Amino acid sequence: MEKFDRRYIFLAILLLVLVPLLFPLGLPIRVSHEVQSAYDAVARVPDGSKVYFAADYDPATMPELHPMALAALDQLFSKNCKVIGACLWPACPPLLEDAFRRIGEERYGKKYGVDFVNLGYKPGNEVAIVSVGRSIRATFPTDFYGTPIDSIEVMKGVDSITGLAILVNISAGYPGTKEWVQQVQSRYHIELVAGCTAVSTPEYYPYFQSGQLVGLIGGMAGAAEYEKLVKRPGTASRGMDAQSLGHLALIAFIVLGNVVYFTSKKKTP
Amino acid sequence: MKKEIPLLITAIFGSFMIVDYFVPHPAVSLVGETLQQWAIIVISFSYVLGVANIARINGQKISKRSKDWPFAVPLLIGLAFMLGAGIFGGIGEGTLFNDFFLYAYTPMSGTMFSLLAFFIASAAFRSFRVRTVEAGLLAAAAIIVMLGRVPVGAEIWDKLPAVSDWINNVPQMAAKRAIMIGASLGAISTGLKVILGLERNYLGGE
Amino acid sequence: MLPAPFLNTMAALLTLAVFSFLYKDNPFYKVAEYLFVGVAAGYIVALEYHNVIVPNLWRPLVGGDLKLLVPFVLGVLLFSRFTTNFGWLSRWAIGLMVGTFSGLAIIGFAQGDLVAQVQANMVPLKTQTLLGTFSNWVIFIGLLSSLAYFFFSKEHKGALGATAKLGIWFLMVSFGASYGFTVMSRFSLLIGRLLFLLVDWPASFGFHWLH
Amino acid sequence: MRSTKAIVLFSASFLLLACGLVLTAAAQESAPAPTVPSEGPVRWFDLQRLNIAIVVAVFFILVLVFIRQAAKGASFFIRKIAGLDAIEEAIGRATEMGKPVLYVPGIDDVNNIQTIYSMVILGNVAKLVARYETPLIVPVCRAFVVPLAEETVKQGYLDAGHPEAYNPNNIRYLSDEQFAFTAGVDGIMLREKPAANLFLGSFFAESLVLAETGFSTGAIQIAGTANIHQLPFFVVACDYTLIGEEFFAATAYLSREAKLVGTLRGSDWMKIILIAAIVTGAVLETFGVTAFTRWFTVQ
Repeated sequence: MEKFDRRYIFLAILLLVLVPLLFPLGLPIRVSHEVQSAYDAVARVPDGSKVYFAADYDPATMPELHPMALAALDQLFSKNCKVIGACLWPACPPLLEDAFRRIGEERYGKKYGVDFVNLGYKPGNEVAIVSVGRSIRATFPTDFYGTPIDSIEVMKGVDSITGLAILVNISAGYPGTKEWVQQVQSRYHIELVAGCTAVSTPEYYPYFQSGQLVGLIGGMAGAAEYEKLVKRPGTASRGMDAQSLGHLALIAFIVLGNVVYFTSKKKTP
Repeated sequence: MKKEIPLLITAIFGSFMIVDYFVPHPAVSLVGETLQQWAIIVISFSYVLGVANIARINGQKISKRSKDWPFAVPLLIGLAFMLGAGIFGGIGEGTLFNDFFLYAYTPMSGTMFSLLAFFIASAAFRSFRVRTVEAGLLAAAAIIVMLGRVPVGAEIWDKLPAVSDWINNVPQMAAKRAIMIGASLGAISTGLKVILGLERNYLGGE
Repeated sequence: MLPAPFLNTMAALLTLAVFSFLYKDNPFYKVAEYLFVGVAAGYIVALEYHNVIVPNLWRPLVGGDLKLLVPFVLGVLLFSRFTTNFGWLSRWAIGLMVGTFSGLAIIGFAQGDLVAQVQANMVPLKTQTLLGTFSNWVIFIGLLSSLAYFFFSKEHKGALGATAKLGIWFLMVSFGASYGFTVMSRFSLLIGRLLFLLVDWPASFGFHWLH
Repeated sequence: MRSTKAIVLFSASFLLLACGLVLTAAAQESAPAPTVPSEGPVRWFDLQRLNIAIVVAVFFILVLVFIRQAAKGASFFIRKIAGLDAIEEAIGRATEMGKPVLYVPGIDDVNNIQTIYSMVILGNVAKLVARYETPLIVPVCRAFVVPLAEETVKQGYLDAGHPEAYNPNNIRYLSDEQFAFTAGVDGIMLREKPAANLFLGSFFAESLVLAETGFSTGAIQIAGTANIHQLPFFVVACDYTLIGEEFFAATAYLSREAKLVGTLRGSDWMKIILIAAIVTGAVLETFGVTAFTRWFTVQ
């Protein structure tokens, strides 16, 4: 088994992902229960109300999470919600900035400071989270660009997170959805919709079943389903054909690997 | 002095975080908020310390010409450039700092992890062996969930996404909940031992 | 703001340098790897400066909030680790951080993971629908048998042994699901990078060949 | 004598649980259940969080009592951890074949509790290996962990009575960067062909790469980590895997340290109480009685 050159496998994977990107198969995307609940939870938020958008991800997880952030902001801005965005991951503020520009400004013509604000990054993980729960103003005295909070219109009258309509969290790991559930969701009484990488999705199903999460958007598949609900197919939907072939390849490798293993086991003592 | 004061600080800060949860008194809440603001500042300094450490280790690597020392040069250049561009040039959109974040940091970080798609495939072929009942259950659940989550699964059998959803929401959820309860008992007991000073390795070891 | 074609080409070259590791570990990959560690380190400190040290510490401190001298001094003490004999001074700051996190962990895990999850598993064992009842039984048995597997004060024999065996089977199904989800995550990353090379890079030269 | 004390303890904690039920039910009935902590008269205790306070208090009592008993010399039974037998077996096979043993203590730093617990198992492995002069290679990913690992292995060889067999340059600091470290360990596996690979500690995305290369060299592999998301990759490629809490229990089993044994015992007792609560709640729910379940509501 050792002499087998695994670079053939690498080549196979590259082709299986490349081909559907060039020639899309266009397989239909079906919406799962957890993603539908997320969409419905955001839809229930009264139009024009203020919401907290906790963006906790980084470039490495962009392919899964950035489409989710764009789709969620699309739904929020289509309801004229005022979005207060902040990050607990150091590499996230520029990504949030990009999402606000493409959806807020370019698509819905929203104005910075009036309809949305980017509060930038704070370290402290759980400490920052519970501190935001108690008082957003104390935790973020200025926004990402250094402007004091008091002079930002959308922040007027905003202090504890309890006063906001919903908390949408896009989470790549630690700190993320688990810490928001543990430190803020029930302690400060706010509904929590979570979008996360496929890797961490299985761990959050207990929170979804218990109602601590009112919606769970898992991985690129979740993002593609959400894009379908928001009727804005983006990079997630485009990637799903490649995911289909990728997964089929993985299953084939597992089955083949075992067949080879068990047949060769009989020959060698 | 060397151990007693840090242990006292740990006990005070730790127990206060607990009191702050149970006592809704405004005075307690104010003190709690202050301590949390202080913690955010100290944690921020610990990041700066971590980076200072990276700079020190790689500086020594170059001065002592140890293994792979030439590669420490681009490391220090990258560090100095981003630090200087960020602090003096600002970090918002349109700055040099933001450019190099989006077009140097992002591609390297994203590509580094995308290598895993290749590694997981070769690992699946070369080391995913179903030798026991347990491994068989794992493989079966993996295959069903993999197919159920992607569009092609529904093409193979239209009930597959529903079966995959059921596995995720019921048996898988129950087992993860058991792990979660076990882990929470571990975390709570460790937190208690740290606050009471029974667990001191973070002092000795550091 | 540097011109887009230059920036995108730099990004594409760095992407290819990292991908070259698949063929063989080589100097291009090593340069990209070490450059990445350096850029990430410089990035974090610049961000800490702009998003914490200035707004949360320097501005209020200068504005008269002298309480902030305490975290400032503790933070500076952290750097005593670089000295040979004053390293213990850094333990004060470490004590503060470890204490705060321990306190928050106890509360977070107790109410978010322990009590809430125990309550959520008190499911009625008979519901209107057959599937509902069956699912609730599976949740009920699944949790109890998985917990039995993590029981260490008694030998896994007899009834406890059988329950623990059922528990490990439930755990294996959950690991299988995690394996499947992880595959999706890893492929998403690769798809993201290929989309960059196929679409964004040529687009920066004004060449939009893929819809 | 010990069992009566346990029964007294158990009933005391259940009594606490019961009276908590009455207290909160009374409190909830009288005060309207405010969704937002009401301004009202300044209360010194948030009665809606009494259930959390009681559950945490009960667990604290259990853990502290058992730690004190363990410290006073009470010996508590801990079931045999199959993973530990597998480690001894793997070392035995490595010595037969005269090949080295590879031990990777995770890639995290000393502030992660799993790295500290991994040192306990490493010390034990060093003791086993010392008797047979089988080389023990320990690649390390964090600078701070190097002195810890050196100290642990040296102590292991000393305890086995073979201090001279300890070889310091087998404790190898490879790199701080995740994938550079992984490439380094793969290199050791392919070049020095250890017959037993032990991966015990905090691992992340590199786990599947290590396990794959190790599998291809035909070595016996035993892994253990509390990072749940990495367990699937270890389970499919390794001969035995210590799952989450089992990894912690293994350190308690080996070290017999009062803190670890006491906590383990306290956690087991708490699991009994929680299972009893879940069964009670589920049965009552089946018959439509929701008061007991509502007591556990988190406000």
